[in-house]
Amino acid sequence: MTDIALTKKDFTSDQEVRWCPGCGDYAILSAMQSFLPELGIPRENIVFISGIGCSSRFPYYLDTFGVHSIHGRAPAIASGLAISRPDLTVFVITGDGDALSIGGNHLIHALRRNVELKILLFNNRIYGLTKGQYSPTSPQGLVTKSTPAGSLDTPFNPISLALGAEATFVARTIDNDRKHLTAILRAASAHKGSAFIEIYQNCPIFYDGAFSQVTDADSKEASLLQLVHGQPIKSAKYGVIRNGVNIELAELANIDESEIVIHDAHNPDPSFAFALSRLSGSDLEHVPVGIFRDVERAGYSSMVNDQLKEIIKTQGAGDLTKLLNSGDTWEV
Amino acid sequence: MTDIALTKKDFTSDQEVRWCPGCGDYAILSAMQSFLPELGIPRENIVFISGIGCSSRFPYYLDTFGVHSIHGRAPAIASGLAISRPDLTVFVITGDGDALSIGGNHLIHALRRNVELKILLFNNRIYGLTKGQYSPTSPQGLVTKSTPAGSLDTPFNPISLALGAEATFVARTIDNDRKHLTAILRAASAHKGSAFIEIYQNCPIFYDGAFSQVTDADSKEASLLQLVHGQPIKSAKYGVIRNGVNIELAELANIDESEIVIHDAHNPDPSFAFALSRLSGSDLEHVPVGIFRDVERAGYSSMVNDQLKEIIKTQGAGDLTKLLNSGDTWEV
Amino acid sequence: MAKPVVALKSVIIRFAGDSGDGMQLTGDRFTMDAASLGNDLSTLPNFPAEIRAPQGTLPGVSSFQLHFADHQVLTAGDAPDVLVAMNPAALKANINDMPRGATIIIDKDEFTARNLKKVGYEVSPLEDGSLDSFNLHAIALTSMTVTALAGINISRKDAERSKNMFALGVLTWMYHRSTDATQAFLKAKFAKNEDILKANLLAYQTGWNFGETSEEFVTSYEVAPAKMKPGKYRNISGNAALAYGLIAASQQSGLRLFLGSYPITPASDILHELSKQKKFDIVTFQAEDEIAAVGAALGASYGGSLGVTATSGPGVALKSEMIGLGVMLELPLIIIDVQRGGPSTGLPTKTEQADLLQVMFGRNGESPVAVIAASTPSDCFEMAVEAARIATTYRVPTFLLSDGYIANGTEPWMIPDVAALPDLSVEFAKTQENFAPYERNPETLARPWAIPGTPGIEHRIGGLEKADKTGEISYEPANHDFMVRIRAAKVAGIKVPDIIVDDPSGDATVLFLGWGSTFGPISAAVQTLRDNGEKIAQAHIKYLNPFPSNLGALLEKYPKVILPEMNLGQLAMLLRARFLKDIISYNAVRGMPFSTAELVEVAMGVLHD
Amino acid sequence: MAKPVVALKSVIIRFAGDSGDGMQLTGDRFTMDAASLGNDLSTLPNFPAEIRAPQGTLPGVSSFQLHFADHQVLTAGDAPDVLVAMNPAALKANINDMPRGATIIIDKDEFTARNLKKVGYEVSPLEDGSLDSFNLHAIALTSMTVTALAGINISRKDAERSKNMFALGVLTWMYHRSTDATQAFLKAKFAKNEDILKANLLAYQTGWNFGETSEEFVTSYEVAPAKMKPGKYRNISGNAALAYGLIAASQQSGLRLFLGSYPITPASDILHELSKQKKFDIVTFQAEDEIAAVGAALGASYGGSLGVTATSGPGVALKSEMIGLGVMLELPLIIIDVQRGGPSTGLPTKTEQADLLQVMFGRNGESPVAVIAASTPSDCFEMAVEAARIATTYRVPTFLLSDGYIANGTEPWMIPDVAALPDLSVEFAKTQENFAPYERNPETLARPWAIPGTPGIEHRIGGLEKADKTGEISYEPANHDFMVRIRAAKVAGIKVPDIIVDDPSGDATVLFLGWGSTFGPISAAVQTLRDNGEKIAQAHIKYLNPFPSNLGALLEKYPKVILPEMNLGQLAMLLRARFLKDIISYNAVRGMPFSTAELVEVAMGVLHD
Ligand SMILES: Cc1ncc(C[n+]2csc(CCOP(=O)(O)OP(=O)(O)O)c2C)c(N)n1
Ligand SMILES: Cc1ncc(C[n+]2csc(CCOP(=O)(O)OP(=O)(O)O)c2C)c(N)n1
Ligand code: SF4
Ligand code: SF4
Ligand SMILES: [Mg+2]
Ligand SMILES: [Mg+2]
Repeated sequence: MTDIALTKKDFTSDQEVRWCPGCGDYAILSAMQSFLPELGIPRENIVFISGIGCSSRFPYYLDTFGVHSIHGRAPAIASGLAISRPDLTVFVITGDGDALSIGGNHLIHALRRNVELKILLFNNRIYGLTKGQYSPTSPQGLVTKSTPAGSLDTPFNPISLALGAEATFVARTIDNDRKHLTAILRAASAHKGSAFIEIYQNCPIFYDGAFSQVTDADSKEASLLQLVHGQPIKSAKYGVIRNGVNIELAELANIDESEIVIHDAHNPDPSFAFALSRLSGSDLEHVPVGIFRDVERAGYSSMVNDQLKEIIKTQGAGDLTKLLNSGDTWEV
Repeated sequence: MTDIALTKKDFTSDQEVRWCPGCGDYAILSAMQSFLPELGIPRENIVFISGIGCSSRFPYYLDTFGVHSIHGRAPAIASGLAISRPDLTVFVITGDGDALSIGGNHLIHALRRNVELKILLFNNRIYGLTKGQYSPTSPQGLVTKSTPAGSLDTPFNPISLALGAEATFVARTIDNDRKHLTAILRAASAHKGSAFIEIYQNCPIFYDGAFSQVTDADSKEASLLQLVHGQPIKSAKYGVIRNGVNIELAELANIDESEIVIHDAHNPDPSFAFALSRLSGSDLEHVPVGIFRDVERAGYSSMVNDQLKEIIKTQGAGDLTKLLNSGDTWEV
Repeated sequence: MAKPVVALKSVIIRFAGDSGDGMQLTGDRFTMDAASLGNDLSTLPNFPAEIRAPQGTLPGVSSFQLHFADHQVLTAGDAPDVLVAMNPAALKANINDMPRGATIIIDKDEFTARNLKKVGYEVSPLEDGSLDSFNLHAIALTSMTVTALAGINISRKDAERSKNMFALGVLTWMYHRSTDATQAFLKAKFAKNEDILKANLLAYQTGWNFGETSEEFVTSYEVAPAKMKPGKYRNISGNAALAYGLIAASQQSGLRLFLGSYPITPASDILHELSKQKKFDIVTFQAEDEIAAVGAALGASYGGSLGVTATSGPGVALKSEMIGLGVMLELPLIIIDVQRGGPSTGLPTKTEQADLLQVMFGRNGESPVAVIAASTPSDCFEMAVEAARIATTYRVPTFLLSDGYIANGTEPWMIPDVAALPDLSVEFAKTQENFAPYERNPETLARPWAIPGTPGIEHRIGGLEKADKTGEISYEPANHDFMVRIRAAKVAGIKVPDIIVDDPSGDATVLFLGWGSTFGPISAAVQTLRDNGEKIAQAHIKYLNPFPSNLGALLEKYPKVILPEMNLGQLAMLLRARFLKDIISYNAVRGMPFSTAELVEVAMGVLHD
Repeated sequence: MAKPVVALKSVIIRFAGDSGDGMQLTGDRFTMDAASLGNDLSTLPNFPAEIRAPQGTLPGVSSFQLHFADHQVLTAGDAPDVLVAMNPAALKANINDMPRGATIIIDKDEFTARNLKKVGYEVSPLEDGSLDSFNLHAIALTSMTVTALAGINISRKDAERSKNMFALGVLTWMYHRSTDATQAFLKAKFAKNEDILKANLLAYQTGWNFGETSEEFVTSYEVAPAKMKPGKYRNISGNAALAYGLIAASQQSGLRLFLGSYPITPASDILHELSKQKKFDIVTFQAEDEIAAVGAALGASYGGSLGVTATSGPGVALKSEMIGLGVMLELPLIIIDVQRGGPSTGLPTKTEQADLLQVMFGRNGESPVAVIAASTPSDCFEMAVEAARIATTYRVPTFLLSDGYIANGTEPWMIPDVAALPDLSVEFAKTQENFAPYERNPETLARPWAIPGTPGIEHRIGGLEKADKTGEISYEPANHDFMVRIRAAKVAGIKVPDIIVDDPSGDATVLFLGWGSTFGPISAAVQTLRDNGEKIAQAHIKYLNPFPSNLGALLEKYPKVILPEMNLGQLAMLLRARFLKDIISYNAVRGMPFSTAELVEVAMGVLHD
């Protein structure tokens, strides 16, 4: 382990990056490479585990330990690693198909257990690597290779799903907003348990402009509802206000600043965070970005290892000879 | 298909029931057998599909069509059947391990698609058939065969998870409250898309009394928060009131009836239903029962079949000869 | 005075460029022209595993090979006679496959210092003499195209994009073809965008003119039509033929087609093709994963649909438990495995035959299934129909094996007469007293297909062992043994056509045996051997479980049996175990089809050892 | 005057009753007494698939069989000499296994009209003479127990529950044993509940007294100690031995044991046992499903733990894709398959050997793994250690096959000396320049085990084909062929001990071959045959992939090889394919171990045909 501060270059592997020109993954990669030195963690103690998909090529391009595993299973493999090696910092890189289609079950179980994983879901609302079928986050009606007449499935709202799965840290950011993305990575890294980050990522080849509403200069400001702990929840044009048991959006023009709900990312009750997640429909007209929820709960790996320490402390370390000779025995 | 009204007996198969004495499954079975005639659907058009587990033996005891499939996969098999046969009424019978552990992914996808399935989750908070390991709904700290030092996992809240997965009908009931259980079955059957019902079910052998808090005469009335559309949400002792963006419980003694939130099961925004789901912790001191959410959304099977009809209507039925001869052809 | 035209018997041409250069389209068009001129042909596209690796890099190279001739064509060919390389990467990636003297056409505009460096050329191969042994045509494709299109108001980028049409124009002239078909094609394709259409037409024409007028080319060539069975033909890929076969099976059986699938290379196109054909009342269900995909297909079969799932090796691994349930439920189920390079994620875009043992044995317990394999692109149609026949007649999960080579490769296909397709109509169980769901048809040993909605036969089935006839749960030892054996007997008793041996001389002592996509290369090798006066017999196994009933006798008959497989000897193992016959295996697991040459060499070794 | 005591060489006794009757516990206790008296023994529990089917029904019957003798015991025995049947269901479920003249002890209080009807007895077998050919003891177990416990303040239900102790008391007397051990056991077990303790002790004593005093029994029996290797013994089940073996491997390798598992019969007890032994710093992770279980184990292996997953057939099917990744990553991984009746859910509580081909071939592509199998309950310990040796030395997924019979069956085990256990210490890759993750050890062909946390060797691996040495992604044809072959060569080159043949006469012409849990029945049959003067050799294959290097020569040596398998001939197929040797298969798939008698008959047929 080294003491000299590391740089972006130290985290850049020698592998040539193989995404399509203009792919949002490039921006995310670059942001990650610049951010990692900040952690002050030696490269050898960082592991990136991914599934399969364009996004899952990510680990190859970082000069840390990495496993490009199989489709949908990264959270399971990463859980085994994180539980058995609490000394490591483990990132999971996944896509909307990898994490929410084939890998949905492992994702929600990792979140409820609160395994110490930083899970980055690159959501391009399409299957990129397999050349353009719809995904569990594709808007209903999307015409793709596998849905020439338009898809019929109601998409998942990844934030709602994560909150429904007991996640302790849930955030959303956008590939091309490096500052915001980096801030989220920073907060996620500071969080003890599972951190779930949905990153809107543009796939210029199979679903270009999926997020133009929140990336185009003319529409983004009005669409992005900034979630900042302790700050009123609003976009350039709208604010979040209460209405009975529900919350709703009101034009800033028509309300008083004081009516706007102040964001509390540490609210022990995930219900309000959940309500916020419902503000964004497939149309992306209103999209909360930032940290929906960030609460403390013991991490799974630390609980597992503490329990073991406790058992060994109270019962003493196991003695193989004793074990083999336990129970009813007899001499011949 | 028959016109004479059917009776409970008509729905009782000749198979001898093989659950442990006192198992909560008996009560659920009996309630179901009594309820089915009400539907007025001929037996041959009803199909019960289950996974594996004690609960999943259910289909054998009903004289309808039934498939006792494999562990966790019932929603997938049932989806294929329901989509291809919109004329059938399809029930899915599953357990907390079957539905939420190995089968979690199929469950949440069936719910988001809103496939026309009535999903009954028998939640005994334990693995019964495999003789008593903890399940994804076991309270943290539970001592079981696989967790002699106490489990560490944060359990799923099945209602929260279903709501986070875009479910359109979500309810909770209890094995031994036949009247309530039947009412829920009735409402679920009236619902167009997926209906998700969590049934608290006691396993006297491996987790006896898991639900005594809500079944014992002395504690149940104060614990059960009755969810009735249009009625104030309260138990014998507590009422649900608002507090800022959150909701909380107040002793009826200390509040005015008018402060109690009126239940709206048809609220298009699932956020409040989600908030209600958070009122019950593992201790079951406060447990909302009834219908959390019941909203209209096109069922998946009907959408699929309508889309096909539309395509055939506009393009005309496919002609095999035409198809084979399509594209560039040439004569030799 | 017009340039001379030379007649050739066959040509192998490879188009190579960036994923973005449209080589697949160019190749397709050129193929269609060869086809409509009556040449026999075979094609082999070769995609990179990445969607679009960075421009100009080796991983980004995409290629398309076409072999067309005035006689029967059995493979896409070993060594190309012509290589069209749109940039240095394309040249570097393919040059090693080129025999000395071959023709190489390159776009010299792309040979910039920067592009050369990208692929590690110190000096340009155009200057270091490394291409001297080839017939090199270094043309300024890009600049000439851009200049030609100056008049049209499109971006320079779009103008450059048209260079593939320029190249196609050159080749169209070079092989002495009319430009009509391609012009018509372009008009249809770009009907919505006039400028782009103009650009492509003009680039194409300019290319043709360049061939005709420039000094660059002195002769053009002609390949006469091949003698083919008279009939109506179309060019078809294995995946398309397979999709059509499933639709045919659905029509011929009157069963609704239900495809439960999860996208995976190289099987996805089956899902895509069927999704386009919904007017045939086909349900295509893109499931959350492979398990759900096959589960939904099984559920649909239970409901009386023709349940199908299509995937590749890794998907089969995931489906195995559900397929085991299918074995126990004894319902029709078709599992299509378009094999790719393994193990694990392996080589997703490359071909292989290494899933045979997985589909045979990859389930817990004694879990017999039917297994058949397609041998050429067009054969996928017939075998899909066969898979449906077996699955529905015997109520058994049936694997249809294809692979990346025939899935994406194409060949001319004599369009079958629908009236001549087999009748696949099935009988569902009818309303009856004391219905016994596991009472078997004495001939097929199939149990009734008893679908919901049929009054009076309500019954329960499941994955636990069932009692003979009643289908009730049974833990009875003798019953289990009986059921295990009867399920095996049912599959062993499936009627499949005898295997046909091709042994013209009648007294060959060596048999060239094969299965699956090796049919082309083996047949080509056999033909070459015979042309050289060698005596060799050939037979191809299309039915792998059960084997054709005459297979044992056939193996008996030939002292030496050569079996090339793109695996480490999987079928050889099954044959050795079954017939205790020594098999001469030749194995190569390179993610590519065998070359004719290597198989000829193998056979020569055996013939003359 | 005391009753006479008769000496017996061996006794087979079966306890049968309702799931609720505590037959397993009763059997265990009786077994422990036999063990500490120095008898050799073997036990076979038999559970219903339901947790507790309704009282008094056939599906609810649970039984426990013990075979103890004054000589070596190899199986739990074919036909019981004594049956203890606690109710009509227990009698009906077991009577067909009883030879004429056998002793049957029943609780006549349970033979009520209602209970008889439950299992379809028209008239009571106690009255219709159907039991005349047996030595029947119809005792009022329940009522006598209840009366005896009248003084103790416990519910009638609890009093009745103690009847199993009454029965145990009777048998303890009958086999002339001291009551001390069981009394001590009960005191420990019910320390927390005095009344229940009193009740059990009194019931037990009363039963003993009843044997001693009543007219019912005229003689008691004695079975002398068996001559066993001197040493310290304990009784152990296969699952417990397997768990202990894993712990031993962890201790001997210095690797932390990580079990990723999802409960499934009959493997769950391995998870349970290891969960109890956390003081050995073992992580037991109950995953959400089998895929996550093996995935977590693989992740832990990647991190430097001894990654293990334990399951049964259906679980293996689900794990297959992840195991394929393990093959590609070339990391140590132990997969335990405690086989049960299949296919699909099959017969969860019954035994079978039908997963061999699944574990060999149930993955996409050429995906070689190591496969070994335990042959007896205590052998599970040694084979678990072996699995760890192979997995860690060769960095390869390694299957250890067990089955329901040896997993739940027990036998005396001479407790090994820890000091004598093999050293399994491993070396992780060290910090170094230009680390090559796929550079192989020339001897083992294993790649480095390069765990995170080691500075300077940061690297990326994955499921795509990798370049030799560097491990970078490679689609290069020759490299793929090379890697496929080297992975195969690595597994083929695993060092395993030679197979030992037992051929006393040295000139036997028939070899009785086996693998897995058939060792007991085969050995018993061989012994019987030899006692009858037959010449027969015996050999047992514990290493299935790779095979012992001398196996081929061994098969050569014997003209006739008999191979009984609880499947349809899976190992036979592998042997036929590999050695082109005809194998005489004897297959029965009944969910039960072979009986000695049937194997003797099979062998006699072969010896004298
Ligand atoms: C078991 C398995 N099934 C299917 C595939 C094919 N496959 C690879 S990536 C992928 C989905 C990619 O979509 P996503 O996860 O959104 O990643 P993206 O490419 O969009 O970044 C699929 C279906 C596979 N590799 N393995
Ligand atoms: C693939 C597979 N894995 C594991 C099992 C073993 N198994 C059967 S049921 C079950 C869990 C049962 O728990 P639950 O779903 O809650 O049903 P319950 O018995 O409690 O009603 C398990 C792990 C199996 N049958 N198949
Ligand atoms: S296909 Fe889309 S997601 Fe994949 S690399 Fe290309 S642009 Fe990126
Ligand atoms: S084990 Fe529990 S859940 Fe299963 S049948 Fe018995 S009581 Fe019911
Ligand atoms: Mg995606
Ligand atoms: Mg349960």
